[in-house]
This record gives sequence, C-alpha cells and structure tokens, in this order.
Amino acid sequence: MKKSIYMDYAATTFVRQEVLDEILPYFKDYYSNPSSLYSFAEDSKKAIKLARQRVASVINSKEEEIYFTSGGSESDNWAIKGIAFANKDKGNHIITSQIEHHAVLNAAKFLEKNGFTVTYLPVDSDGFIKLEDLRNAITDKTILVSIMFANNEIGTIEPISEIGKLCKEKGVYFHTDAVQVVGHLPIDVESMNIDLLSMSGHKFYGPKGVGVLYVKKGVKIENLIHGGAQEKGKRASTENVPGIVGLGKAIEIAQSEQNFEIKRLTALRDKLIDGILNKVSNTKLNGPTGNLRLPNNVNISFLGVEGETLLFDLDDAGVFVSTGSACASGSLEPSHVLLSIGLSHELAHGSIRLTLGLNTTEEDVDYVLEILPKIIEKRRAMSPIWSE
Amino acid sequence: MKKSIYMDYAATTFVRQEVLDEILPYFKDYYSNPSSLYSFAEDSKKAIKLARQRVASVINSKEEEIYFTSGGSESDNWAIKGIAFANKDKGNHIITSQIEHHAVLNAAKFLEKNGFTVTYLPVDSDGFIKLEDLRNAITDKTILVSIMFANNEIGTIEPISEIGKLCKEKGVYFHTDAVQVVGHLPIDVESMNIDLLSMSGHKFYGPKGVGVLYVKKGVKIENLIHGGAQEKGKRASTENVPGIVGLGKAIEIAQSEQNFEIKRLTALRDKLIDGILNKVSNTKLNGPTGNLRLPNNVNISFLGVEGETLLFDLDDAGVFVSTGSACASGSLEPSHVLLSIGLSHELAHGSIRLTLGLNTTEEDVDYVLEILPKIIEKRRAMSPIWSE
Amino acid sequence: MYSEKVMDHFRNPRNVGIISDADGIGEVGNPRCGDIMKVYIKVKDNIIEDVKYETYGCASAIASSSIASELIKGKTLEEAWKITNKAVAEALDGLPPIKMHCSVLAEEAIHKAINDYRKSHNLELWEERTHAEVIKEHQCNN
Ligand SMILES: Cc1ncc(COP(=O)(O)O)c(C=O)c1O
Ligand SMILES: Cc1ncc(COP(=O)(O)O)c(C=O)c1O
Ligand code: FES
Ligand code: FES
Repeated sequence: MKKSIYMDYAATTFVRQEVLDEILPYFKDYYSNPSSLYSFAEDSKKAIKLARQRVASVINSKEEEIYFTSGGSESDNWAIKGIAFANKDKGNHIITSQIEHHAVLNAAKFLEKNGFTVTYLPVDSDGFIKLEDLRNAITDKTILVSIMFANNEIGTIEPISEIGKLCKEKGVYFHTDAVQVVGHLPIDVESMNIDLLSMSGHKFYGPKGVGVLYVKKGVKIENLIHGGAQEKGKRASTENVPGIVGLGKAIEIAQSEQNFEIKRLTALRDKLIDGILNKVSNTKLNGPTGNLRLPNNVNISFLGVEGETLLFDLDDAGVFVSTGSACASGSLEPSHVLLSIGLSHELAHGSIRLTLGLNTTEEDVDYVLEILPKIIEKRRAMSPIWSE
Repeated sequence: MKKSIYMDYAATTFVRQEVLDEILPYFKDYYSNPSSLYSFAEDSKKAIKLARQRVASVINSKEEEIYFTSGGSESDNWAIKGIAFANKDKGNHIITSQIEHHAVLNAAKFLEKNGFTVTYLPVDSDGFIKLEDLRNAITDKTILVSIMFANNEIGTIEPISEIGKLCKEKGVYFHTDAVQVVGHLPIDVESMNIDLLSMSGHKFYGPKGVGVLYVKKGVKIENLIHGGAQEKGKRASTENVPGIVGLGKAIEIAQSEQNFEIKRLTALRDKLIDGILNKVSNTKLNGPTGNLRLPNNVNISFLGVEGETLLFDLDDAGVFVSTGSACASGSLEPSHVLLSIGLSHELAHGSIRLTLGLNTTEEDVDYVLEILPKIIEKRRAMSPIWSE
Repeated sequence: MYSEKVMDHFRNPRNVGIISDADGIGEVGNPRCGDIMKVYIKVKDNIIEDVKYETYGCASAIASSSIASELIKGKTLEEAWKITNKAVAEALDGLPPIKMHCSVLAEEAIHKAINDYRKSHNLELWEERTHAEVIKEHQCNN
C-alpha cells in the first residue's frame, strides 16, 4: 500500500473525532441564531459561552476578552488595523518584525498606504528579534507592537514575556500572532503582558474558518467587520456556532495533552533534524535548536536542490511536506523569513518544512530518514550547481 | 407534546442533510490546506472549485468572480470599504439607503469617520427607494452605490435592474446585499448590471460562517483581510473547506427547488398575513404586498402591544419569531427600517417578523392564526395605551 | 436571557387592572421608548391597601410592574417610597443590564402615584429621582 504520511501540521490539521462529535448537533438540531431571544436559542447561546470559557481558561484571560473571528488572518488584520484606526489620534507608528506571517505584514503595508508608518524589525540568524532594537524603535508616536509568538516557517519562539514587559513599560499595545502556538505551548496573557493575541482553530485539530482575537479589557480597538451587535458589538455576523463549538472543544483537548505532546514531538523533531543533518551533506537547519524552537517544526535547506522538487519527490513517496508556508505557495519569491535570517536566495529556494503532529510516529520519521537522502542524491546528481 | 414551530428563517436556517453529508468528509479525510502543492491537497482544491462553479452558475457570473468570505457581514464590509479604499483617488462619495442591514450601515459610518461622505437614501412607506432620488444623489465624486436586493425585516424587493442600469450609465460601481435573496429568488448579475453582490450560506440551508462576495472582473477593490495568496490574493486565510463545500451544495439544491418554494411560501405567507389582518384589529402590515415582497416574509405591527412581549408569548406557545433583526436584539431602539418607512415609534415597537421556510406547513400557519389573536387580546387588555 | 422569576411574572402578571376610584395614579414611560406603565393605588391610613397597573412594554417591563405591585401592597407610603429599582430587579432575580431601565420605570411609577396621592391630600411632595440619575450608563436617544 502506498504510504500516506502527513508532515504539514503547521499548514493545517484534521479535525479530531471528539471535536467533530461535539460540533455535529449544531448543524441541524441546535441551529438557532444565538442572538435570538426565544428559548430555542438557549442551546446555541450556551454553547458559545462554554467555548469562550474554554479558550479563556487556556490563555488565562477573562471570558469577556475572547472574540471569535473567521481565522488567524482575520484576527491579525483586526488587531493591527483595529488598533491603528482607533488610536490614530495618539500616534501613527507601528512596529512589527520582518518575519511575520503575511496576514500581519500585508495588513501593515495597507496601513502604510493610509497614513501610518511601520518599522519592520530585523531578526538574527536564528530568527530572534533583539529587545534592544525594539526598545530603540519605540517613539512617542508608537501605538502598537506586533511580534509573532512563534514563527510558522522556522519555529523560532520569540521572547514574548520580555517584549510584553517592555511594551507595558512604554505604554504601547502589544499584539502577538500565536497561531502556531495556541494548543501547543503554554500561554498566559496576564503574566506575559499580552494585550491582543491571534489564534486559529485549524492549527490545533479544530475546524477551519474560525479563530479568536483576545483583546484585553480596556484596549481601544475599532471593528474590522462592522454590523450587528454580536460579540458585544465588536465583531458583527451571525456566529459560526459549529465552528466556535469546535474551536472550544479542540483547545480544551489540546491543553489536556499538551505536556505529553511537547515531549513526544520534541523527541521526534530532534531525531528527524539530527538524522537529516547526519545523513545528508551540505544542509542547514533553519531556526534555532532546543526549547526556543516549536516542538513540531523542522526546516532544512539543501544546497543544490530546489524545495519544490523535494516536495514533489516526497509526495511521490507518500510524504506531504511544504516549502515555506502554504499560503505563499504559487509565488516564485523565496520565503521572506529565510531571507531575513540571512540565507542566500539559493539556500532559501532549497528548503523544506516538515511539521509533526498527533498522528506522527517514530516509524514515519524513520521512513523519511530512509527516503530523503536518496531523493537528495538523485536530484543533486542532475543539478548544474552541485558538484561533489 | 409541546409545539416547536420555527418561523425565523430570515435569521438563520438549519443545514439540510444533503449538505451535511457533503461537508463531513472534509473535516477528517480531505482535511488538507487547499493551497498546498502535494497530491493530498487535490481533493480539497477540487471541492472548492466545484463550489465556486455552483455559485457562479446560480447568479450567472464567471467562476473567477466568486470570492469566499466568512459570511454576509464580511462580504458587505469588504465591498463597501474595499471599493472606498481602492477608489478614493476617484471620489469619496458613497450612496446607500436608510434601510440597509447594519453590516452596510455601520461600514458606511466607519467610512464617514475616515474622510468619506455617505448619502442615505430615504424609502417610501413600503420600503422602496426612488430611482429619481438615486439619480439626483449621484455626483462626480460618487464611487459606489450599495442598495440591498431585498430587506431582511419587511421583505421589500428593491428595483435592482433599474438601479444597476442607472449605475452603469453613470459609471458608478453597484453593490447589492443579496443575503436574503440568494437561493430564494432568481438573480442574474450580468443582466442586472451588478458589480458586487453579498451572500451568506446560513440563509439558504448552508453552514454559518461562510459567505460570498461576487466581484465583477475588472472592479478595483482593496482587500479587507490581507495576508496570504488565497482567493487570488484578494481574501487571505486558509480556506474554510467544509463551509465552502456546504455553501456550494446548498445553493445548488436551493436553485433546483426555487420555483416550487416561491409558489408554496408565497401562498403560506399570504394566508398568514390575511389571517392576522382579518382576525386582529388595529394591525398594520409592514412592507409591500405581492411579488415585490420576499415570498417568506411577514412583518406586522400591533397597536398597544410591545413586540418582545409577543415574541415571548409565542415562544411559550412553541412558535419562534423575531422582532426586527436578530442582531439588533437587546437594543432599546426600535428598528431603523420601521422608522424609515414612517412608522411611529409606538407602532415600530409593536411589530413582529415571521419568516417561513422549508419545514413550514399549512398547519403551522393555522396554529399561529389560532393562538396569536388570543395573545394579542390578553396583552392589549393590560396595556395602558389600548382601549377598545 | 431572563430569569425564571421574570418569565413567571411576565406570563402571569399579578394585580393587573385599573382602580376606578384610585387615590393616586402614576404614569411613566414614553411610547417612543416602547414602554408605558400606569400604576393605581388605593390608600387607607397611610397604607397601600390595593394596587393595580397597566403596562405596555417588553417582558421585563411587565415583570417589573408585577413584582413591584406585590412589593408595595400592604406597605406604608414611606416603606413603598423606599423600594428602589434595584430592589425590583433583585426581587426578579436580576435583569439584563440593558433592561435595568424597565425596573426604573416601576420605581418611577410608584413614586408618581404616591406623590399624586400626596398632592390631592395637600401633603408636601417627596423628591423624585430622574431617570437619567438612576441609570447613567443607559442611553436614551428619544
Ligand atoms: C440583509 C442582510 N445582510 C447581511 C446579513 C449578515 O449576514 P451574516 O450574519 O451571515 O454575516 C444579514 C443577516 O444576518 C442580512 O439579513
Ligand atoms: C503564524 C500564522 N499566522 C496567521 C496564520 C493565518 O491563519 P488562517 O489561515 O487561519 O487565517 C497562519 C496560518 O495560516 C500562521 O501560521
Ligand atoms: S426612557 Fe427611553 S429608553 Fe429609558
Ligand atoms: S420596556 Fe423599555 S426596554 Fe423594557
């Protein structure tokens, strides 16, 4: 039988059975609009409340600080534009990093076209921003700092607590894109001094098309989606009840198995990294090693081979990986993240990302370690820029 | 057994079984991110393409003109802000009506705070805008006209073809919020000269949390949700595959039974309207009669009784209706739509909306006609502003 | 949305009606806001012997007038005057924040009825609180 090994959990995850079970009744039985007043709406109203509580408890926020959105991209856009439009009387300067997800970067670029200025902090060769750079960038016009919790391509975990502390000290709002982190690592918005945080359900075995923006009480933010009075008037649209229910259930389960999965995945990750680096010459691990790397992220560049080639060769062998992030696929540009950590265009083009998750086993890792060196060898043999 | 008669189909619908069946495999089996390059992503990619084709064929657009969103509110916000931000060099004037959904009205109000001017056209006592008013309102600064296809509270169907023609003549973009219409009445964006059109899946037996903005080819529009390259770079975020699949299936089925349902619901609607007006004195039908009213919409004001009271009394009798729109619930303000058609505050407060759908039977209508007069009588008896 | 207590008084409002030879009548509210409450009291020896009311309004307005009628029946005028909107809301096991205004109507209607009685008996009028004083966060655009 043909293998089918999914190693792209950072792109999206399946919905787990327990989550699906909890979602299903809300399609046909408790289908009411939760904003309706009649008794039939009680079930959907309660379901949303429960989901909100579950999310709040996992990130240590208050229930009223949780706003449901349509995903990580909406949450990022809302945070950045919402803070900008609501606080433009205070200042027009925003700080972010060069390695953010495009949802953050392109929201920032939109603001640049509309009267705001944006500083894109550089990162070091492992993808970390420098606190000193941040401190120096903050001016009296700065209204928002948006730095991702962990990078989706190379797994770098930024110094969130330190950034939060600095922003608090300076009286600047701090948003973090935690899409790759929620459900996978502990988060405490209180002790980390996070004012806004984005998450997305389909990155932790919940459904696609639903996310959360946590907005600390008192933060001044303009709507992104104006309209009805849903979500306390802050995010209009009939609530996606099945989606919200699923996200709530998924985050609860993820939390309960988090410690176990961190250990398990970290071991698999390191076996995969070490195996590849040992078996294949002229490779480079992108992103840091150890605890400051996401437990499930492997990103490696291979000199002399193009990433997309590897992706298809691995696909033929039944292994599904990505080059950079899925949403950038179809672009010919090498990853902005890899360029930012200082890779040459050549190395940046030759990288693949393998991300592990619930169904990943040690056998899967062994299998990849068996086939990948052969694939590299074959492709390098036909490469004009490769000579042993 | 306690009755359970849902008469709030305009607020939301259940997901029909055939739709749910088609959705389910995309949660756990074909869960891949459709933007991924490996073979495993083929299924989800094809599923989205099929959904796009189904939507396009129902409104007579091209497949590439269909963009999936998270619902009607996002579509409205995107259309209005997207046109405004992309065309502000051409002009800063927008025209809409006083009876639009809050997703349109509040998006327009946001623009008013950010350098745009908005004309809110009045409507006549049945809720129709006047073409002459529109013609007079268009200036050389006008970049967009947004008039809803049909009103969600009183069912008025606006003269869309005539508006489309006028906008085309004047070279102004025309957006229509067709959330209450798609699946229920024929739409042809081509012959009606519609440039942008909003729809929402959960209004035609598809899932909540997914919608569409149709954007005619060539229309200059800025993103609302910036980020990845999904939806040809116009709407970022990992695609909500189950939602999109469900919307596609739902619109296809709705189309196939549309003619039949229009006749069936129109008859039930008129029986309900006539029955209430005959059996209860001092009532007023809000919105027009006949073909220019949505086939499933009944909205009636009762002198001397408050709408919320009726809602709860009907709830006790097992009938679920609304006062105005669900999302305005919890507000003390009477409906802006009812005030716009000239109702006194008093009559506006005393209105309920009953909207019919797939499961509504003649027995349901008979039951409401039996209990409603008694409820009105009881509440009027204790009303200080009622004396027979 | 509403407590069981609210729904109970909404479904079966107590003391509904009018007193044709009332000693005091208090009418408050505004049809523009969708609510009017009219309270009738019968006073004997400074005690509210009977109370009736008519209410046009939402479910919580009806429940507020019903529970308020129970709270003041048999009380002295001084005791009845001290029954605040908060007491009305608490007796209903709470009201949603946006509906607190309905309980204010009940307090106001009682105050007006008592002052109406006092006026007709040439007694000094007691000072009523204004609607806006009682619920500051609530905005009325009417
Ligand atoms: C006319 C109209 N426009 C827009 C919407 C918003 O749609 P959604 O709630 O799916 O965002 C609705 C319904 O809620 C509606 O009836
Ligand atoms: C770091 C990061 N931010 C934002 C997003 C966007 O999330 P979504 O696709 O759910 O909108 C993603 C994933 O796609 C991500 O990895
Ligand atoms: S008096 Fe108008 S809402 Fe309170
Ligand atoms: S009567 Fe006005 S809100 Fe209750």
